[in-house]
Amino acid sequence: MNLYEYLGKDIFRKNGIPVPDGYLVEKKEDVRKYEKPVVVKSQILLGGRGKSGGIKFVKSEADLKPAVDSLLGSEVRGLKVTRLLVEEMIDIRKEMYVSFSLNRTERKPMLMATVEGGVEIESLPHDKIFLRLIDPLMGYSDYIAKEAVKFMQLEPAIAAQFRSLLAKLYEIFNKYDCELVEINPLVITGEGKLIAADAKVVMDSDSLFRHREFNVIDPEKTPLELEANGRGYSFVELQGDIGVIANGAGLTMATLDALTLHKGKPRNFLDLGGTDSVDIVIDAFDLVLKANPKTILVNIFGGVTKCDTVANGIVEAKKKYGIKQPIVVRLSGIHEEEGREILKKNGVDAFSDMMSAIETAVKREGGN
Amino acid sequence: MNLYEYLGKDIFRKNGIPVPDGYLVEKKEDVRKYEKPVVVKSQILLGGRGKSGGIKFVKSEADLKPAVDSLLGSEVRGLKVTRLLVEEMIDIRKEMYVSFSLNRTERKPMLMATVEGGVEIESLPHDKIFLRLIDPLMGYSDYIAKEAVKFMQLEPAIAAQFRSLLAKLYEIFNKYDCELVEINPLVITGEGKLIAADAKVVMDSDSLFRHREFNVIDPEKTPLELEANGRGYSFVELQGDIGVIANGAGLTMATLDALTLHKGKPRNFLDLGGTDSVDIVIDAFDLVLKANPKTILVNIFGGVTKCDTVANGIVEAKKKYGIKQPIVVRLSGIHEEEGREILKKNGVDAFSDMMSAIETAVKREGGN
Amino acid sequence: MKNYVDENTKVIVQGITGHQGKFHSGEMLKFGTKVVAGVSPGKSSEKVNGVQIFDTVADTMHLNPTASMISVPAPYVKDAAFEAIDAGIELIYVLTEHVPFHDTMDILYEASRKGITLLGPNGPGITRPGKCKIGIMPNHIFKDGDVAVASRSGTLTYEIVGALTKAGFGQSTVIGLGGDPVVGLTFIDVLKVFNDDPNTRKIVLVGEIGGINEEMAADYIRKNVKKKVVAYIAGRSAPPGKRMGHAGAIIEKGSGTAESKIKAFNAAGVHVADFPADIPGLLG
Amino acid sequence: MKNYVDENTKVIVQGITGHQGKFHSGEMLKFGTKVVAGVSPGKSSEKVNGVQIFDTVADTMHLNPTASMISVPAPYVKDAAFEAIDAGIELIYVLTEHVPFHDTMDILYEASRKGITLLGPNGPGITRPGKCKIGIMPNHIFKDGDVAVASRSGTLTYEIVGALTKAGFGQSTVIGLGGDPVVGLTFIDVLKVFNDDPNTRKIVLVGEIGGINEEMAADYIRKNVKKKVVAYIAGRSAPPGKRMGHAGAIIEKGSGTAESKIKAFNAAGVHVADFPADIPGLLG
Repeated sequence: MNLYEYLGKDIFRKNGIPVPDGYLVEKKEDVRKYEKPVVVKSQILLGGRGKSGGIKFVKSEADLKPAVDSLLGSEVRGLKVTRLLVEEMIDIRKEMYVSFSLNRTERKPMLMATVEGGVEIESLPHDKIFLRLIDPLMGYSDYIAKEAVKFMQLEPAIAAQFRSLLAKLYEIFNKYDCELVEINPLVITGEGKLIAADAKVVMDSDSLFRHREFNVIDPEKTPLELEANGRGYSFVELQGDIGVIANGAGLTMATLDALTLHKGKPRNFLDLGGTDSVDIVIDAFDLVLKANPKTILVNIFGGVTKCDTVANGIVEAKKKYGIKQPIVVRLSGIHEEEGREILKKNGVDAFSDMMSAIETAVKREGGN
Repeated sequence: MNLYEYLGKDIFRKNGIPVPDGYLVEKKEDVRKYEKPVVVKSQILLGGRGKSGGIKFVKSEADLKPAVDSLLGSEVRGLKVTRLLVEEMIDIRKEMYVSFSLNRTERKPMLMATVEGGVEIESLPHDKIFLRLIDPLMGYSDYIAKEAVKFMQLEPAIAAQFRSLLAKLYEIFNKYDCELVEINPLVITGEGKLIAADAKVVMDSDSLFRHREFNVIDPEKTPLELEANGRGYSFVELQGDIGVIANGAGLTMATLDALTLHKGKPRNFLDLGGTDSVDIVIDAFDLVLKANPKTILVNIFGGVTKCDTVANGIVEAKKKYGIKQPIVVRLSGIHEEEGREILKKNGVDAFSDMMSAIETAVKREGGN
Repeated sequence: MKNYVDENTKVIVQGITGHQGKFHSGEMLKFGTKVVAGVSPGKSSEKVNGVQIFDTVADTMHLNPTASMISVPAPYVKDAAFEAIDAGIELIYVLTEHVPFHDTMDILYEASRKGITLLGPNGPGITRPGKCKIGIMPNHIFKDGDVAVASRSGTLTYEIVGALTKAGFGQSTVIGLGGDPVVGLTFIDVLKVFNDDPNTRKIVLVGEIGGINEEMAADYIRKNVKKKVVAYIAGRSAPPGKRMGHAGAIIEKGSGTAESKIKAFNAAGVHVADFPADIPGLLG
Repeated sequence: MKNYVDENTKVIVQGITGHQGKFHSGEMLKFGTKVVAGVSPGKSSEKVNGVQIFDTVADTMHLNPTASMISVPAPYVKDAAFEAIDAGIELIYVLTEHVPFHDTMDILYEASRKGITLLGPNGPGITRPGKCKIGIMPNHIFKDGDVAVASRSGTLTYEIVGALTKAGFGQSTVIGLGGDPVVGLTFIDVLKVFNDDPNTRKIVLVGEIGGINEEMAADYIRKNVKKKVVAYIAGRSAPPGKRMGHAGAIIEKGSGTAESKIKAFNAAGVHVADFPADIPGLLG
């Protein structure tokens, strides 16, 4: 779960990492008196805000309100801007980069740091980046920062601040169950102070039970995705016409893949999960119907989720929502015969093999 | 470093362990209005306060001030009472015991818990005590509390509180660098709440650099010991007549032991430490002289600390303080000849073997 | 390397009184697994499916269990796993989904420090037809044979195992690694076991988008594996930046794509099936 | 068990530019110890006693050091030790006094997890006459021979070694365990080494009040050690509850007394000297 810059900076501030003075603007009245040059930054979760006009530099009182007016409510990179961060302008001598992230391959936290900040870290040559895996049992310790300082050839006064900052950043990485904490750029000011000019904090959404204060809406999701997640479904919106209901993340992905390889266009990813309940099936139809697919494909390999349960759910959903779209069903595994029998009685044909269902769904993608 | 009960309870309160409501009284005016029955507890660092009259139970407004007056400034178990803790009286249904401590033999933290609280843990039979070593790498986890709960046969409502308390107590043990955190008694109140009726927190004094807020006077030391420690010496006051200056903890102990085996009575333990400085020797004499010994024994095995340096220190101290007491010196090791030569010139004889010095010091214990 | 379980494996179930624990311990017993005890604090006078419940893992150790299935809510998984590690259980399988990956890292490194195997979290477990099943795979899909299957998903595995069985390919071992970004076993770990296993002649790997586990496996196969390997990768059609059901199934910054994995497998001489149903054909 | 150091041991000094680091690295060189590098961040262009300084331990690894002497202020010891552990140094000796014992526990368990030996903190180090000295023991007191000495103190050890040398008893190994409540090596650890060492014929243990390390050593000697063992215990006259200079030298709640230790040694057939000077006589 990606946090907005202003939330990330709140965490930094609370944990002793220096950030510029600033405040949040959610409506025009939130704007405070102009006292010194500020930067007005759209709070969206895509990079490249600056290039897309999402950041404005304000150097006089007269420019502040217009800057806020023009950004608040505007669209930047396709996202509506509902929050602005107004921050003191900092005197930038140098931009650096630092982050802790999960290295999935090594299954360890990883430190990355470089004196070449302000650009995408991926765009830099590897030998410019100090890259260090952290032994999760030993944890982070200052000697690692000393190695980084040496690699980056930081002058002593900066090195001291950098070492202190790194320790705090690692603490945040663990304390807030982060996948990533990134400061880019990490600025050396004209007076030689280190300050986090940006803050990217990505928390593990599975950890929210112990971070209730961050139980906020994930801003990267569509409203329908959020609704589905709220009801307990893994759900992703796509751009096609075929609504998909399947059980298990892998099988659901495989269903989308097979549709796509057959030139079909799935409308969504919906995983029923490993439960066996008629209501869950009905509820899944409700969600998929909200996405207005032209046809619906149900692909079930029965195990914990039994085929007859799914069949009953389909029949009831059909009645409840008066579904007009074609429903293509594949039932295999536990109680598949019973399930197909139930569907047959209610005028729905069910396949037992996945490929036939896929091919049929693609044929009927237009809804006929 | 043993903390007063009220400081221990401050730590408990800050870290979520329930303690009775209470306040500190250092002078009579600190006493607050009587609202409900209270206990007035002398803040001294020896056990058995209750039996020695250091704790008073106050059940009416009229009794509060007299209780405070009688305790404040009194002596309990030989210690002057300068602080009182006034606490709400709690309704005790049951007294239990719990602690985390360093197990020196296993070099691991150890949990001890028993439903038989309110008495010295050492007085209980072993099979009444739940005793569990904690793997320092894995740390403490709730399953250990579950094992304790089962051993102690706690009812579910108490068990839940106990598990939560144990996690916090272990956190305190580590966060405050403790040798011991002990709650005795841990009370189950009439309403079924767990509450820490006492708090014993012993911190590692070597950790004070990261606990500056606790950089308080160690109340178990004599004023002279505190002064000596403040000047950087390991110093312990004893009851005899022979002032001792030696180098190294082990050699100093061995010196005291040898004196004692020869029926001599040492006045103090003073370890010069591993430095080589005339001033440190002079300063050591200053401290020893403050203890008014009848004779002074200096026992040096020269290594880092060189014998001629010590000799020069002795000569200068003698002049500076006009020392009248006999000084018996043993110099061995680096520069021992030079050292003895310096002393000889200044009218002090020095031995090269320890036993002769010990025997001579005992002979001259009376100061003649 | 020794296989993780066999007919002598003795299993305890931590959280046996929960819905999943109750159902799947019963299914495991039906499969023939030696489920020797359940753990559920405060319920030690009860039985589930005829299996005695104990308050703590320590209390079950007189029964010499060698594996534990952990099926407790995500916030309690770390404690349960630490309890099993501390007690000396050799294989810890975590069924639970949504375990914070920081907790999984803690479990993984504590376990590996003591030579303990972690399977999962968020996977269907391990099945060896005719020998032992730990986890939630449906009993009826298996057939004893010489194909080993390792997979990052659950239902898709059943789909593929079902297709194998239907086509006459029995299985030596079927193992689900789990769908989280951090899990206990990697494809390389299990490839080592499959490679050494005399009962395994052919191998099926079922990967998905996210991470570079498959790429590393491909490299390992190229260098070390002589047995026939066939693969399937789920998530070819997944859009970048979206988690496809599994926490670990996400394409991030262009890394973890199906294309990359398929390319790596092809370079290692591993045929990658377009559809799950194609796998038996590729094996044959 | 192998002895901890020998003529091939290559030593780095962490904190070599400090007062102690500078002086004792010089003394170690005079003794013949292979001091191959110093570590002191930001001073990598300098030399101390002809020894090149590096910024980090990692930077010294091309010199294949096998031991590190750590002489940095107490608050930085844990970091320095972790750096050495992470780099793969085999023996870590901490000279520093006043290290919080929670830090020492962290160091000890990280080290032992990786098979690394921790010596100290707060001890004088290890000396093998004619082979290697790491630490702060005075060079001139030693003589090569067959008596091994292990001690919890510093100067008292020199006193005893001096007496041994004077009486004609040379030493095979002299090791100071350290005066803290938690240290890396116990008497039992070093007894195992002394017992297996063909160069050691007799053993001297110098204990002190506090803990039950000596009692456990006595038990171990009774069961396993055939070589002659003589002991001395400092602190017979110490009052309870007072720390006698060493953080670990304290009688607590009646435990850790000299009486108890002497009794245990006597029961194991170990003669305990009343005075340090008596030790050579008891050995003879």
